[in-house]
Amino acid sequence: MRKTLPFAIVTGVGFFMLVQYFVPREEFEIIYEWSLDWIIVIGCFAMLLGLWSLTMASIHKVQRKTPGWGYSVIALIGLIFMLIVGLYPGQASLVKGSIFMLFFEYIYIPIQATMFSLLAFYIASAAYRAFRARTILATILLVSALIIMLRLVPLGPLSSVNQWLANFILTVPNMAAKRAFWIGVGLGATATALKIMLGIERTYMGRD
Amino acid sequence: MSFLEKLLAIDRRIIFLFIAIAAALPLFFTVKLHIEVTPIVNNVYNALEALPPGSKVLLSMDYDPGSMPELQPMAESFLRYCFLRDLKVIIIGLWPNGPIQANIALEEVFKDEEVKNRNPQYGIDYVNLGYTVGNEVVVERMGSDIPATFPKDYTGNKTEDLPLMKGVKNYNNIDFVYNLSAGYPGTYEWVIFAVDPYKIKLAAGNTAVQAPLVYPYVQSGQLIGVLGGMKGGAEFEIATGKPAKAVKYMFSQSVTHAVICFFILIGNFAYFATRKKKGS
Amino acid sequence: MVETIGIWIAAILTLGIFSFLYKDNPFYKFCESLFVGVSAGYWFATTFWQVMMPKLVDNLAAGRWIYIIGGIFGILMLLRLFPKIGWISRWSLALVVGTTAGLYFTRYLVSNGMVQTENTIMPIFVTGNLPQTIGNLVIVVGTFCGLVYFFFSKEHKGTFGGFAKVGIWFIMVSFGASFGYTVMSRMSLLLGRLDYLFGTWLGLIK
Amino acid sequence: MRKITISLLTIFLLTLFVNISFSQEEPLPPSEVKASDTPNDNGHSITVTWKLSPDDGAGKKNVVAYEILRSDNPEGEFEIRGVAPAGESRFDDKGAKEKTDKNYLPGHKNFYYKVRAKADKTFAESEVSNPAFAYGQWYHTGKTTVLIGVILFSAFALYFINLARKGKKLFVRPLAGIEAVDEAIGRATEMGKPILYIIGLGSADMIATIASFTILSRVAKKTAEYQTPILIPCYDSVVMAVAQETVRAAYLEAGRPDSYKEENIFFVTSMQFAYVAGVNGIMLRERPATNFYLGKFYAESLILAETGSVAGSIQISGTDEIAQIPFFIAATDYTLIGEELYAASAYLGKEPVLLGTLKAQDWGKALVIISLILGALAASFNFQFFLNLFRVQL
Repeated sequence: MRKTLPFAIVTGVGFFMLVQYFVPREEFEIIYEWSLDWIIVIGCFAMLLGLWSLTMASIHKVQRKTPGWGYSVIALIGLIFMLIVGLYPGQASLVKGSIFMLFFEYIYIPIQATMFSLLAFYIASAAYRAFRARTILATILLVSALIIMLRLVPLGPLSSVNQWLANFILTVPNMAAKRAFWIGVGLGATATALKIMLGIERTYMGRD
Repeated sequence: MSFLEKLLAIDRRIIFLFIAIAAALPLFFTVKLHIEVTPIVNNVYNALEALPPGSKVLLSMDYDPGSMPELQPMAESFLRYCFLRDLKVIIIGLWPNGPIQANIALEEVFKDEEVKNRNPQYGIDYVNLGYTVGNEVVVERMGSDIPATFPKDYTGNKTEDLPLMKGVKNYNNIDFVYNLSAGYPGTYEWVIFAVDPYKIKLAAGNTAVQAPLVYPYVQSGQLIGVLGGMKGGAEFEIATGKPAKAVKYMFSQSVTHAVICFFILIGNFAYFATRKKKGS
Repeated sequence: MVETIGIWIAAILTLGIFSFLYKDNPFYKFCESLFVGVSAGYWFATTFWQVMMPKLVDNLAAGRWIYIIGGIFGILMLLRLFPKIGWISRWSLALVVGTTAGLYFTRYLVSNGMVQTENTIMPIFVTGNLPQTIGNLVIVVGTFCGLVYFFFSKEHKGTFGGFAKVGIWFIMVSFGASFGYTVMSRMSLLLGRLDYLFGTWLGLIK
Repeated sequence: MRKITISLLTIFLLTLFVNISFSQEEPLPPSEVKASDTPNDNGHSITVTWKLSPDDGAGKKNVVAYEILRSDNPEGEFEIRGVAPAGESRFDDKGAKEKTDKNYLPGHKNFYYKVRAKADKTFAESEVSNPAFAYGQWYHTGKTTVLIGVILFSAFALYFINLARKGKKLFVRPLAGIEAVDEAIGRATEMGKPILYIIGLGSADMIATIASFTILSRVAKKTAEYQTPILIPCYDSVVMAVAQETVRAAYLEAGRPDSYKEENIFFVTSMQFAYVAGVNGIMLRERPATNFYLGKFYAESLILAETGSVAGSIQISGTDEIAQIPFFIAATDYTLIGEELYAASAYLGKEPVLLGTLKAQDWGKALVIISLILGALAASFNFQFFLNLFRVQL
């Protein structure tokens, strides 16, 4: 029960999914749609695990008064408040103008967008540190990135040459490398899927 | 530590400062930047110019607030162009947030004096049919029946009652489709499920990250043209003769790009200079 | 009124996150904790209404009892919280992983393996079009060398190693291009925030 | 009298004129309308084909579209099922499979079709088609190429797994990122600081995530031996559960089940940038000596990696998300590129069966290379037959 059944399930449903790819019949299609929905439902229940973990971790920090425990209180308040205003009014909480959506609009969205925009700074500092012509590979990376970035900088007569080069890089070597990468990933993923279905790859299931 | 060595180990906060200034300062200036309209954007403009006034264009808004800085100026410039040319706009969204973004863009466009004079009317000059679940299936279904796919508009009116939608049954009654896309579902789905089977005329605006992935469809002729990121948006604004947000932002873009390139170059200079010293 | 207060709060939080660029500080920590808590609550409530209700509750209410299977496996998943019977949750895990493994097997093989191969098959000689001929030739050679680079069971030596080396060069060109291309997207995000601060909040720019 | 004659004449002329200007000539109808079951489907679709109206693109050139009509009775009322653009001579009448759906098309029931050639204001209808019913198929003939691929690849894999099990030694080339793992763990131990392991934003069933679990299991075993704490902030609840299982098992295997701390593997939030904010905080406050980023990563990759590099940690990264690899290369010390991430589990485990599939992957690549070369030649000399082998019908 502990060991064999999970692997029997993995192999069973795995092969069913493989076979249904080749069988267009209605019966197969229906079971396929059901399984996808079941997985989504399982994910919904698993949310509770996450919520539990987050709450317990915060409570622990507060109880033990670990450094910065005050911030855990803030996180907890934010969480509980959003759960109340999000669940209690029913589905109406998702309508624009509700307290839930106001919090989303004026707290979540701006912080989210600002976190995202930090990338503008980090991309610059990462470029400065990493783009040094130390090795051939680093030089290639650097030159190709420079050519692409310079297409936005007015270079006078050189601009059209650079434009052409940037376009060439995007449509030719870039395309070739991406294809090789994708084909490799495709084969690697296929192999991993096969290993899972055969029960060879099983670390994700733990061991006892 | 010599100056060069200090330069190599520069505190990244100095770089941050430069980027912040380079991005913010140009926002306060109006500089006429020379922006060349590339053929891939010009194609879009020419195709639009060829439409007679009164043509019906479909605008599919397939993005959310995350891509707003890049795609919102494109939505605005397109809507402005359509209103001034008297093209009738039908707005839909494959992303739940798309129609909301469209409303924000409309609000912005109506502030424009020229547009105000034209006074576009809801239901006659433009409609917003909202969002429908189904991703690429929506694109496919519209091929046979648009009112059935979007039975009600964004505000709950019956689609069939809208004057603009009279006689609009499917893609045969649509003269041009414009798609603003930040990923899935987006341009790819429009090409596969609308251009290939129904031979619609399609142009697209994409985020800079997405754009290179759809360029091949321009070469193959399935796509009229693409606006790639903010630069594509700026080129379109220049082409239509109404420079707006994207053009304004392009100055900041140019300066920040130049700053990054400059830092990379002096970084390399310092690196080689210090290495030479150590070598000798 | 609500909007004005909202914009002020949003602007202050924006500054709080930006302050992290200088260094970690209590203001940032406050924003961070608030963000984590609010986002988790938002995520739970929206998923509950938009996924859990239609996929499970509505289906059951409509008499589609087959959906109870998803519910049962979902509850089994929660047994993890009880160490003694926690192992039962593996059944749910097995269902999830098994289903997707079966799906991915063909999906990756087709869309990554076969479709990409098909797209790369192109005529090397295009009569009367030298740039196209060169372009196609470089794509085919680049893809070939790139694939050689990803060989694991053969030592990268001699001619083979040479191909692999050219392969990684191609890959680096592509990575450099992606990097350079992304800069514009990321700057756009920053400009969006600055526009909010200077325009929407302070009204300094139009 | 004369007046009346003139009036009549005028009226006559007027009617004539009106007739000329308002009646349009009807196009000729399409012919040979045939209906048959749509192949390779679930059994709720019928394909209709016809011969174009002689006025479509030729003749009067006034056909703009075709309307396809259906009825279950050849004499009964027909309803419009769809439209095809002019020039098109085929239409799939796709119905829904659910009885409750408005668009339901029952299988195993006869239907009749008519096709209407539409001009601007008029139309012409074809004869009624033969009866046809829809039924589902047991095999999708368009997917034969895929089936061959699946069989071929599985055969390679099974052959090499078998070979490896028999004890044949298989060579694998070294990967810098993998060799650095031990060193990175060692460094954390020396410094007495924790290790941060980030599985990324993928769900537990994604291939990249599963590859990451396998690597995590080796890393956790080492940290158990060295008694170095390992922190795993998670983005997904299921991933958290699996990570806990994996690490617990690894500690058990290392003979130190008591050192396992479940609270070190915890959930942060399932929203991308909130998760990043949380992890940033952990990096700056716990100061881990080593950061692993292995799995599925999106735009957050660079924020994480840059923050980690400021904190001075050794960083090992790997993902199959091509758009993020450049940032990992720029900001971390070692990067596993795409397929290398999947291969890493085989490297670390050195288990023969895992190495066996690696060999199969290589053979797959060899096959692709051969097809590429043959395909390029075939395309250059226009051998359509060979090119069609790769066409996949979806």
